[in-house]
Amino acid sequence: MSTSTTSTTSPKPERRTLGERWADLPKPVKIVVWLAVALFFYALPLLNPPLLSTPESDFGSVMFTVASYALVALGLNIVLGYAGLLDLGYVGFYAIGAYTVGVFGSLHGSLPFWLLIVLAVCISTASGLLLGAPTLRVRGDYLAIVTLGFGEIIRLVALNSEWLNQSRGIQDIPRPPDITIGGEPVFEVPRLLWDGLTATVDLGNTSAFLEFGLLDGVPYYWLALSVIILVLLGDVLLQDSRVGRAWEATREDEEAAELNGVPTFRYKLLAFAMGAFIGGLSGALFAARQGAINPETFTVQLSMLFLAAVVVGGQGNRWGALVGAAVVAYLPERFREFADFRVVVFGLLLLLLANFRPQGLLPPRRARRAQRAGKRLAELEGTEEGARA
Amino acid sequence: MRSIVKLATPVAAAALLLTACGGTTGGSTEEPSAGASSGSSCPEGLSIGFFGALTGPDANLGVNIRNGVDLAVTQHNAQDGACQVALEEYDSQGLPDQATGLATQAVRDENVLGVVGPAFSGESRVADPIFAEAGLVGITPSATNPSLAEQGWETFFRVLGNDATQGPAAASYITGTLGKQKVYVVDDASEYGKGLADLVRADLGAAKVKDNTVQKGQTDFSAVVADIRATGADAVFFGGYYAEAGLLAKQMRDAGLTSEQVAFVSDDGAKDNGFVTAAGQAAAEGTVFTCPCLPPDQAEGTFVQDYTDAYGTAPATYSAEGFDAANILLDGIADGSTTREDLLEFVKGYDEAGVTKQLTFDDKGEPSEISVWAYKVEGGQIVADQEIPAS
Amino acid sequence: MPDLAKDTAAPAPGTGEALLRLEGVTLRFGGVVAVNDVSFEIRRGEILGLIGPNGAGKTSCFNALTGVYQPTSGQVVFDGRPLGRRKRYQINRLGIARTFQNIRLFQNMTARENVLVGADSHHRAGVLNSLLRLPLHRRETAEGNRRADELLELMDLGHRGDDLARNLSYGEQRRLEIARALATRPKLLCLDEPAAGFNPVEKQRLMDLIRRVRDMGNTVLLIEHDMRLVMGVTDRIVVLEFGKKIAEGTPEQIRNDPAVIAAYLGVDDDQLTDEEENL
Amino acid sequence: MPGTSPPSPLEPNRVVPLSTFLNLTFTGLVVGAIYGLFALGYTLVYGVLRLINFAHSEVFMWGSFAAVWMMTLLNARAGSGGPAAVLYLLLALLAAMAVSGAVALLVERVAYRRLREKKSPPLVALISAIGASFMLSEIMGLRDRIAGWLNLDGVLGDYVRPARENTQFVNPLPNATLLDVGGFQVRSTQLIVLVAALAMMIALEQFVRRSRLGRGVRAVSQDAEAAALMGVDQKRVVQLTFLLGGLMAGAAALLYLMHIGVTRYNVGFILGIKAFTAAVLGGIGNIRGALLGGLVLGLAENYGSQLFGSAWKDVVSFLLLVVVLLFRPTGLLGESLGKARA
Repeated sequence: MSTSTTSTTSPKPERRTLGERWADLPKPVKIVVWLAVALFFYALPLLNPPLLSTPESDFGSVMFTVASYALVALGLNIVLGYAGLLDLGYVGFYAIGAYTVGVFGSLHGSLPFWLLIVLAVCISTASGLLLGAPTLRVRGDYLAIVTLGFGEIIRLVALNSEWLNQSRGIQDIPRPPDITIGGEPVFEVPRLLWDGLTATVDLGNTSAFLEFGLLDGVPYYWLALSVIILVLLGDVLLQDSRVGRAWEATREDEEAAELNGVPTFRYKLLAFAMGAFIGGLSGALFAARQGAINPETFTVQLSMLFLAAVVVGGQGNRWGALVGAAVVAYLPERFREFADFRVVVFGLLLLLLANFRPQGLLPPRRARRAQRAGKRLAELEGTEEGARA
Repeated sequence: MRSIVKLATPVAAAALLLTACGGTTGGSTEEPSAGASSGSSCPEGLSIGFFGALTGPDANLGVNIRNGVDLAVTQHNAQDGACQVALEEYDSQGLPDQATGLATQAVRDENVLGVVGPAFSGESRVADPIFAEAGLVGITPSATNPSLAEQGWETFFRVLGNDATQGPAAASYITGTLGKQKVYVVDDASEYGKGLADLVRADLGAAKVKDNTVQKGQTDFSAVVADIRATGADAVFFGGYYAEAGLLAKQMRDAGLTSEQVAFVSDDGAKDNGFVTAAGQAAAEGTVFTCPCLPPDQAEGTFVQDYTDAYGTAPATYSAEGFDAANILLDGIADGSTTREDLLEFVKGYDEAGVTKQLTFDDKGEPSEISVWAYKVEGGQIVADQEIPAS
Repeated sequence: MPDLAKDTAAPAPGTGEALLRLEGVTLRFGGVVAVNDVSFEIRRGEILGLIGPNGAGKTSCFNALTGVYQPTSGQVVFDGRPLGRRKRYQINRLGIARTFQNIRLFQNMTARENVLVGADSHHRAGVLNSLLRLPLHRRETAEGNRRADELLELMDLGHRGDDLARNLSYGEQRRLEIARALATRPKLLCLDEPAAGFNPVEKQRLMDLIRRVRDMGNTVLLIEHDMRLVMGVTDRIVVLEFGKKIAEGTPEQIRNDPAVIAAYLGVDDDQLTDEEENL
Repeated sequence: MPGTSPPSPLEPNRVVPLSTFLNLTFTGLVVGAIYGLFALGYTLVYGVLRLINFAHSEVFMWGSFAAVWMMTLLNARAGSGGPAAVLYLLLALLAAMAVSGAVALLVERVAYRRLREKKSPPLVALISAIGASFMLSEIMGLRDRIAGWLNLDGVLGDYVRPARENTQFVNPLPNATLLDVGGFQVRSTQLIVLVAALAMMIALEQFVRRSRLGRGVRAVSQDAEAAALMGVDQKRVVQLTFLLGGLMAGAAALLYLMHIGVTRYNVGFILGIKAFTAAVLGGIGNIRGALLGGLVLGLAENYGSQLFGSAWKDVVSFLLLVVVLLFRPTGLLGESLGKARA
């Protein structure tokens, strides 16, 4: 998968941190490690590890939810973390993706699944462009409010228009097609059953590769995880390119970027559209897994959760976004007994993070680099300044 | 190094145990109970589930139902010492997106033989297909959307009349009993409220003067009130829940539309003390609710007293339905239906008197005997008025 | 480096052909006229100084010709084409690059990335090219990196490429801004008080640098307070006062121009002493 | 279908009678005046700090509960009337203003001060305020649990339960019909709400315009640095700004309760967006603009409801917000607390 994730980082003179030691590993080793990590995540819902597993809700289904949040967080991270645009209505794109699949797959059509996905991302991207083209010219904090309004308008339109079936929502949304050989799954993977620290392989309780059934969330999780890996790969490639630099420059100093030849508006619009693309994709997967959607799901509160995922994890850091999504989607499921308090806890988390750690749990590359370089500078300062004077 | 060892231990254990388990392909760990309890046909560890909102904004209804279910389980366990049944709670917060994982969890837990719920129509659409696929019986005490019974889910049952029975009754009550000719129909755009209001609209025919739709959570209804006044309506039917119903009633009365001039009629979703709270006692007075439910004092036995003793409040909306639904499942288990298949068959053939009605189902899972009652607010209390004859 | 300075002490004047022409440019903000009917030209290959007392409209003038402000009336013609209502980045792509009086680097990007952003202005690889690492992307990345290396080297920043801009010293940051501007391959490089806050040694080095940039074929517009620096490095000078042009000519002519002396009388001394003290 | 009024997607075309139009106008103005009063908090804070105080909605919500609790404490009876009723309402007003003011100061202290001192970017402040807003609203929604932990459930039963449901405000003033002309009605409560809201706003405007403290607010909002140089204590000005916004939100909360009758823990969110829309509509940072924006929004909502059906009421106000931000981001009267600069 991510062969080039860190390969572009140039070697540093000092080799103290783990990250730098990692950067110096030979490429094949890195690939092996990455593959192992990916394999672990694919197997996670089947490993069902005691402390991680969710006791009150199906672990595979929860992992799918986590994965769909993670996908959303990656998309919002492009908008918020890279381009610095606060989008409080991101749920709108999620809803558009989900509704596209529902409308053309069940309510007003029966297009094949993969075409639905393509259609969903096309429509949500187009809506991102349509929303962004006029609104990205307004000031940053106004943009937040405009997008908040947009998200609500999408929900209210779904709720109130006859054509979208109003509050009844849409049912019988097509599932992804199975991948089978002669009607049989390619292979089946058993689950582990845990009793304390001993595990048993439960051969009767398997997940089939690849059958998208109602009773097993794991194949959907695999699908979502694969999409995440693809998006991550794209994210890595894009950030280390002209496009990524332009986003970063725009966020740093819009006027200076513009005067150095960066068409900032176009790049902001691009970020917005890419965010909409990924949001729509995630919504489409959500609808396919859920089988039935209704407008209740796509509230502003969900937008705020998405935002919390990115902010908690660390804006501008894709791994941070993933961690944040896991925190936001997984912890409430793991600790369902505290479900009543999750909004309070998120509020507190946002408040504390904004005040004491605005860069999030996993600060972006630039903030870490800044710390490191700052430290080095402090060491060198005496000599260098002395030489200058 | 150490970490590798740690990791290896459980895996090695897994390999050892692999053969032991491999024998029982089919995988179910349903070993006959090793007989801790005295000889009964009921294996140990069985449970029934409750599926609905216990936390979050919609928790109120869910807790009402859960208490009813809980009361049934407690009474069962006290009476039948030999067959103890546990209650598993699946707190969906009323959100369809939470329902998937919870329903899958319920289905995967083989000790769960039947479920009371899901409580709402939205989550039912997500959870019921999963129950149907797994053959797990689900009896809803509160989801009244008629289309739920039309999906071909063999495991779907409900212990209360759907909106299709209530709608015509409400319409005939308004035009017949109340003698109103100009009815203004408002709904709250929810699946329940809109669905019911549409049925009322259809049955009112020419007696309907105008439609309007508000939103859940809306608080200012001045535009609706102005419109009601403009149409000269003599009755308003509101399809939806008590929060908005109460506010609409209050603002109508505040604007000088008295209950003599314009009657206010609403549904079982609004039949809650929360309505009186929202409207205030004066504005609530005289409001009529239709409900496919028997008044509690019509109920057999000591349910109201027992419930009040156990939870410190009188049974509220859908508590009795929850109690009834749970009792159907518990009766089945006590009767020896200790697999999902058996219990499903048992429920299909059930025919006993419950607290709310004679409990028996048609082939779609709808209750066979439904009586719709009208209730009235009198002196700040919701009291039974009369049974609405089937039209 | 000081040696180089002596060689180019008497620079050849511009070739005479105008690269940029201000034609009666007026800038008005509300009731205030910041620039009043100013016309002058910058010739290909020269270093032109734009001077004037504080508030004379230098920076406003500068902003008009880099596209930050639209002139209220009059026009700016660059390379034979009026700037018109072009967007700022389009003006940059026409070939005008600038630095800022108060440094405006992308502080959280490395020095190299700062230069790369400049170099990217002539690149065309978009999302698809970047995602698929198509040949265009690879070619441009290689080209951009080569250019960044050259420019960092030129600005004496070769060893600082991987450091964040915010961690560079003040002088390094000023030089990095010039490198970033040069990376956009400008025909005209506009420097807004590049020597502000420099000590005499650094100023000398800057003068050398400016000459070197010119010798590479660039045209340079320089706004500067420090008379010595301006007199020492420019080929021609335009003097503004109260938004109007009061003089234009070689440093020698300007030095002896009575209007300029009048404008700077009393003011200049203060400024000079101020600056001395600041050092 | 006669084409006298714009076609509506939901309702058959009808001519709206004059009395209905007047009713819509009057009630729209009543709600609009409440929006305007609520919007002052957004406008003042934006004027001084250039930040959107996302937590202002919860300042309002806490004020509304203070008023409800005061009535519970006084054991008021609905419509009892007499001088006691006026006294009760004044006490509720004081309680609402005090609590809202205190919560507003708390928000300033907890969510903003540290960030202001660090000169954090506005997005961080917005996120901080969103966090504070979540907490404030959820604490109210969980007040039964919190009382349970503190073993105060028995004492506070009437105040904390049901925590997530509508809580009723007992209005001791009777509601009389003052005017009834062919179906157009003016009720006493509505008139009181409208007049009181306008009076509060005029009072605030005069305070900011004429008092020394108010001049400080204006000075900071026009040019913070110059004001600091002239010796204006910026920290105190910011506190004063939050306090003033909070007091007005408290007053708005009481008037809202008189008009609507109930509150709940999440009442602030949607109303807050409406009030913010009002502030932007009139020109954020502009006190008169808040009033104008509120009134325009109230009317637009009511007319929109009549035209398209009540279901589209919120869509109308969101669209209005989006359109204003896009085409006239400085609002109807222009921004700035001091003087309108377009």
